[in-house]
Amino acid sequence: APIKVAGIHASPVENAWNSVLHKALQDAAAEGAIEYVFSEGVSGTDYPRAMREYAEQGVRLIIGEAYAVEKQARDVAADYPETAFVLGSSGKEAGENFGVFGTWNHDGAYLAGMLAGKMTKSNVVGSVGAIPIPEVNMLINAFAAGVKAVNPEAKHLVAFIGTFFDPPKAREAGLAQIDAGADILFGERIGTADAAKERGLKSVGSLIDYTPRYPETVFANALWGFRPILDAAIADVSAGNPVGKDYTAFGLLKEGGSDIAYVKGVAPADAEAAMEAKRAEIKSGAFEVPRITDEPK
Amino acid sequence: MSVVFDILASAGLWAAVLRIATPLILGTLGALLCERSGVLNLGIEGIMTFGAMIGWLAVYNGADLWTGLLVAALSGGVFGLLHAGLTVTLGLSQHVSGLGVTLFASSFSYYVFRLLVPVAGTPPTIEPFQPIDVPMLSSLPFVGPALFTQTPPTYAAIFLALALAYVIFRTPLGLAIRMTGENPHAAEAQGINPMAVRYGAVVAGSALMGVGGAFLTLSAFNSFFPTMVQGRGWICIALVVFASWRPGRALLGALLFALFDSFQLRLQTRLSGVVPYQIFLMIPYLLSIAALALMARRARVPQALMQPYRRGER
Amino acid sequence: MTEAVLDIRNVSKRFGDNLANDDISLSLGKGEIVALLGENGAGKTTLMSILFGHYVPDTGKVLVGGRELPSGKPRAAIRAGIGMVHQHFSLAPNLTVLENVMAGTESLWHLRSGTPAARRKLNGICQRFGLTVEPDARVGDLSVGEQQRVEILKALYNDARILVLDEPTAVLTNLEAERLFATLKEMAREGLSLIFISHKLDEVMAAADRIVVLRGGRKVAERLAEKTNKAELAELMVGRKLSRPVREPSTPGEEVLKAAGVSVIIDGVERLKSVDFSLRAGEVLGIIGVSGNGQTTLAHLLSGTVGRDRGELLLFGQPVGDLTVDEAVGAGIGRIPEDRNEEGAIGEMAIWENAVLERLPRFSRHGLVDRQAAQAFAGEIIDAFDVRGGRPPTRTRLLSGGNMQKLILGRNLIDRPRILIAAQPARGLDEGAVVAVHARLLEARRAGTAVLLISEDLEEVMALADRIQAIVNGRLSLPIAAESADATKLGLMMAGEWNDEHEVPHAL
Amino acid sequence: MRFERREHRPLALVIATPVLAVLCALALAGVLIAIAGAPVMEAYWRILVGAFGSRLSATETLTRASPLILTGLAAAVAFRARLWNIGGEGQFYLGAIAVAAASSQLLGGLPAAVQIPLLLITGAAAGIVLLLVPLWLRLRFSVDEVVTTLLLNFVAVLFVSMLIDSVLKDPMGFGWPQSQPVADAAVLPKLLSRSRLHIGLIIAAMLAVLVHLVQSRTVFGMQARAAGLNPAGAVFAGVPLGRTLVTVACISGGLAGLAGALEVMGVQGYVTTDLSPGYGYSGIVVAMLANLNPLGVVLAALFTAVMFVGADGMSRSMGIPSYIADVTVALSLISMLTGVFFMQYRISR
Ligand SMILES: Nc1ncnc2c1ncn2[C@@H]1O[C@H](COP(=O)(O)OP(=O)(O)OP(=O)(O)O)[C@@H](O)[C@H]1O
Ligand SMILES: Nc1ncnc2c1ncn2[C@@H]1O[C@H](COP(=O)(O)OP(=O)(O)OP(=O)(O)O)[C@@H](O)[C@H]1O
Ligand SMILES: [Mg+2]
Ligand SMILES: [Mg+2]
Repeated sequence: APIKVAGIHASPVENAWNSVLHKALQDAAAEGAIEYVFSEGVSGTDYPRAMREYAEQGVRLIIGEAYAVEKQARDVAADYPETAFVLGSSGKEAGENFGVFGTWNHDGAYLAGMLAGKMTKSNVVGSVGAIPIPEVNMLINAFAAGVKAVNPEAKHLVAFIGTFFDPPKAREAGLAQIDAGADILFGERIGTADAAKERGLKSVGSLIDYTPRYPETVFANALWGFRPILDAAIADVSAGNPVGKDYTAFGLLKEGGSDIAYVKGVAPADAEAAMEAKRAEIKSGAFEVPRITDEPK
Repeated sequence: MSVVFDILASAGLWAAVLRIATPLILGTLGALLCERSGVLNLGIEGIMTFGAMIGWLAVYNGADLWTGLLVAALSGGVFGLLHAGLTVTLGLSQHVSGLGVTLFASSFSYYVFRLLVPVAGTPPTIEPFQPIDVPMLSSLPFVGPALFTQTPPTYAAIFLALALAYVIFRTPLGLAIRMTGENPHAAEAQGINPMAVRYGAVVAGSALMGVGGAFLTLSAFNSFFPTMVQGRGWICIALVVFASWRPGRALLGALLFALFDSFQLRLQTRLSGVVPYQIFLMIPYLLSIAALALMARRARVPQALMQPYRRGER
Repeated sequence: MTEAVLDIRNVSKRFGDNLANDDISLSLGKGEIVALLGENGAGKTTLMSILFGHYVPDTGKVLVGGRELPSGKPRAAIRAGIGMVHQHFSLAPNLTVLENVMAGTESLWHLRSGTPAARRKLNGICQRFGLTVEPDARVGDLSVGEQQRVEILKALYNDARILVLDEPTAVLTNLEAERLFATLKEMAREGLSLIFISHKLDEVMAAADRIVVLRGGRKVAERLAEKTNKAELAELMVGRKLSRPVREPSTPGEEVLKAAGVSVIIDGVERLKSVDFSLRAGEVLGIIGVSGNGQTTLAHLLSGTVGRDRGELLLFGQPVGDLTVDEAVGAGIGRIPEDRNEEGAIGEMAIWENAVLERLPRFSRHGLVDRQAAQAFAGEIIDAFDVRGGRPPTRTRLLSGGNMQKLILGRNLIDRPRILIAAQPARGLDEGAVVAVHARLLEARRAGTAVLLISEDLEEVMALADRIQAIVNGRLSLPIAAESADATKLGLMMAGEWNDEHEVPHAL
Repeated sequence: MRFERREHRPLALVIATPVLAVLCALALAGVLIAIAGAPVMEAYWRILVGAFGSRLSATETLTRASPLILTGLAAAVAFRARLWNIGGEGQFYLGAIAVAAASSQLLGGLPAAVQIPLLLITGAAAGIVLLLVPLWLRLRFSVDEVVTTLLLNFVAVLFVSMLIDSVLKDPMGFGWPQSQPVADAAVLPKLLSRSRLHIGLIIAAMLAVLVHLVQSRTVFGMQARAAGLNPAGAVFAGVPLGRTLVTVACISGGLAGLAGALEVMGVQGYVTTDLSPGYGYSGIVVAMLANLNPLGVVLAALFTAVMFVGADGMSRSMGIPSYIADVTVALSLISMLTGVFFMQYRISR
């Protein structure tokens, strides 16, 4: 029988990050690999209860995010050793049944930066993020590094909107950067691409593929895939292996977790070629994109 | 200093001010109308959320954009009716009822959205309002791009502010509303039905709030996200006070707040991390409190605000 | 009687168990002035509220000019030419006079207020009836008398042909009241018909053509003014013979309270200007004056709720600093505030709570309220002072004005205070209640209490006070003996005409 | 139609009203559940199970009720004196951040027996300070406090957000904006192991009784009520208005601050900006449901917690959108408020 998996989402599942998890889980369920139930918009206060409730219902694997409740989440896991927890976390795994994963799609961001660096005419690019937390910082820094790698002269602007959910505000932040000269925007937040679209400029998406949503605008995306992490976790649970480990690596480009998705022919051919070369290097392990979690300036 | 001047001198800033201000103008006018009749409507945050959801949903299901706004207005009116029923007919405590309406309207809109819109990644989009260039004016240097390249609801919001100012201060209806907010007993003695006036004002005000919310999904953005109203409703409550219950000043207040916000976004881009962004976000609240402290002595607060009116009770 | 412009037919109205109006019929002729008389709670306001459409009658109807008025619609009443000046003003203080007058007079759906035309019309009415007010003044800035005028203007502006005034003089000074009645008579000559409610028999006798008396919700009598007298009316109102008690001669005791050169400044305005008086045990000192001249401040000063800025206050011969309420009550000062609903009692609290609130130190131990003792105290007051309509746990709001006043008197007098500050103790009360209050004050005087009576009512002061001082614009006149006072002299004093020549310089 | 105040409330009515109100709310919620395609009767059963059906759900319900009791008391105390404190949310957060700051920066070394009481006082004090500002504005400039307390909520949360993003940021928090945790000695003892239920519940319940006694038995309680009902009358009766309101504000702000402190010390361990799912605002509704009666607040808080935790659990076991929990709570609050109204008033013609 498929194992029962619960997703607990602190945000509504529209949120790009959660939607990646949600989609992977839905797909897995559709394939019959798992049985999937979920809760969304679960506040920090309620999160541990949701974990406990699912655990008591006999759910075998709980997928979610520990960011706001790192300590309590580990307490819950200790109380329910029969249940496997694999949660997004910036921290470490704990015990046999508490595994973690990070969101490392910076490889794709770096590669997209390499395209953007060659495409910018104003020599200014911009990034719009939610709040300066490590994983957001890492992503934006990687994008900036990709830009600088091919175009050391380029200027990189950063803005944080102070919240995870305010697409209209992300759009305003994007417009502000365009007004400040940026002609390519990296949108860590949804809404950024709308600014680029409005001004007929190009934009880069993050986590999911935004190109279908903004066909003329988003030419590249730093994709993050959750499926490899999920599959690894499911495999461990089915095999009765402990899940108390760090699953982050499964999300790396090298492991097929993340990647760049881009529209061919938008960037100059030589830029695409250089980027593809770098991509191969990352895959082979010859190159590692720097992971800088300091707040980008 | 020159950075500040640079930013202020860019037309883009002023265009952003108008865009950011639009939902605030609409929400503030709505809250102001309610309060002028003596009813505090803390349901605004929830009503804006529902307006954003339902307006978008209507357009997503094939209605045109203006119909979307209309649907949002109607839904706002329905919640206004609920609030009026609780506060005007029953005379329940207005802030408690308002908080109840906010809790209900927002959670209800998420629930409805989740049932009706299957999620797959980011929510689906609609084709939102497009900016229109006002003929002639939009080609003026600086002023043109700054002020005359907005979407229609923005022009409508500004017009509504002026229209509401006119209605409140220049028409018999406005006088009836003001008198009901000052002293419903006096209004009744003049043959005005204070209950009806309050119902009307709360329903109409809430309709404006609904439209303010819908602006977010039909013009500022093109899909609905739960929690996307992000406290804009509360800002409106502050702005009403800041505006000392005058529509013209509400317009100015909303523009001023939007100026802070768009300035902040631009300043960050230039000098990131110099001032914590929270400071900028606090400013409108602190300014409103300061304005209250300065004005309260010349109290022009509607005197019957938050006082239930029951016929035949004194 | 000329043709009836108004016919109230068999109106009844019940509130809960209380039959407020019981089958009342009343008609009003063109140009006639009818006075409606009755005790507190007799149903006068209720009847007028039905006439004006605030209330829907249970049975009965109202006809104006022969046509039946739809019930419960103030708008219809206004249209039919009825204007009402309410017992409690209904004005919006933050709006201007013109706005208050205009509101509701135009169709709400007109796209523009006809302000210039309204201003012309209002000015015309002002001139015609000699009621001057500034149309653009904010109503909250006007004096009580001016606000009263605005109320009347509102009715006239609506082309009222029938004007109802509910206790219009309750808040007016004698002078203002006289002016008002002159205006009303002028209006009647112009063809307006008027109904006014009053507790003041003098006014009723002077102004009305016809007098209708209500008692317990029923119409008990109807008299032509020239065919009745005050004594008969008083008896009709309460259902038994009544006469106001009068002070008997006595010799005052030692001086218990003395003020020398006391000034009080509130919000930058000097409300009391160097006032002097002396109060002795067993006497009533009357302070008479037109309201707004500092009475309230004087009462507050002696009640311990405002401090003074200059001057000396001697209590039982000892100088006192800023008197607090606790000190005042502790020292045996009884206090009757001028507004019983605003200050005298807290309507939503129980009778027992109102009985002890100002003397909590006595009814508490270690910060805990001694409920038993407090309830017993309230019970004593209720019995001794004949407070009707409630027991100690009853909410005070349910008491009528007269009974509430008895409660306030009772809590102050039951312990035989040495000093009693009584501000407007009988204001707004019906004749029966007035008699009861006056009797209590005289009883206290007999028992040796020094009473400071602050009042606007000449008759009251002349009946009760041993000596009288007038207060005008914050200054106190020298006292005159009651024996040498008459209405003319007091009237002059209240207008500020007194002789300061032999004023002794302050000894202190 | 008009409403007439009931002077007497028959017992049957007092019992029937809340029952009817709950039924009404459940009926409405049932419609929404049915629309989601779930069997309604089973959903009702699941709400019960979710709220009381297991050790976990019962303890969770009580855990959620604890802060609601305190914020409810905070509102009830203030409203009774007609001090419209809508700022419970901000006071909650300030109490929380004060405790986190004090324990992590200053008092962390102290033994639990000393540290915990000190921290509780600190949390209360922070709440008090935040409420004294609008009170001062009211007493000094006659600024209406409804709006100022409401606005200060947002200022307080932003202030907390700023602190946990800078000086109080937890270096071990992996860069996430969260405060440094309270010291181990500051963690409140649990009432039951393997649960989140901590002694905060006992503290809250005891405070409810205490507040009840203060309000009904003491001179201060009577004066505070007088001040609320009729300030001019209270002044005339010798009630020191300013002092009374300041005391009321101290109790009210203190209770809300304490709620935040207990939540940090008993449940979360550190402060984030989503520490409170609107406890300050729910407290206002709880207080109104209880008709401002402190003992009623305990019941109303339990009721609110039962509805939320029950409906939340139901959504998970029935697989319907979890937003149904908030919808159910909102519906029951509105219908309960209406019910309480009809307990106090009757309809007459
Ligand atoms: N709104 C009301 N609800 C319930 N009872 C009322 C109401 N208004 C008046 N009453 C009752 O009707 C009776 C008549 O009240 P009304 O106000 O008409 O008296 P009144 O003659 O005007 O007295 P006063 O001289 O004191 O103004 C009162 O005794 C009271 O019990
Ligand atoms: N809204 C009401 N509901 C119930 N009873 C009322 C109401 N209004 C008035 N009453 C009752 O009507 C009676 C008379 O009240 P009223 O206020 O008219 O007294 P009053 O002597 O006129 O007072 P005042 O001297 O202040 O005018 C009292 O018994 C009072 O409790
Ligand atoms: Mg009356
Ligand atoms: Mg009266």
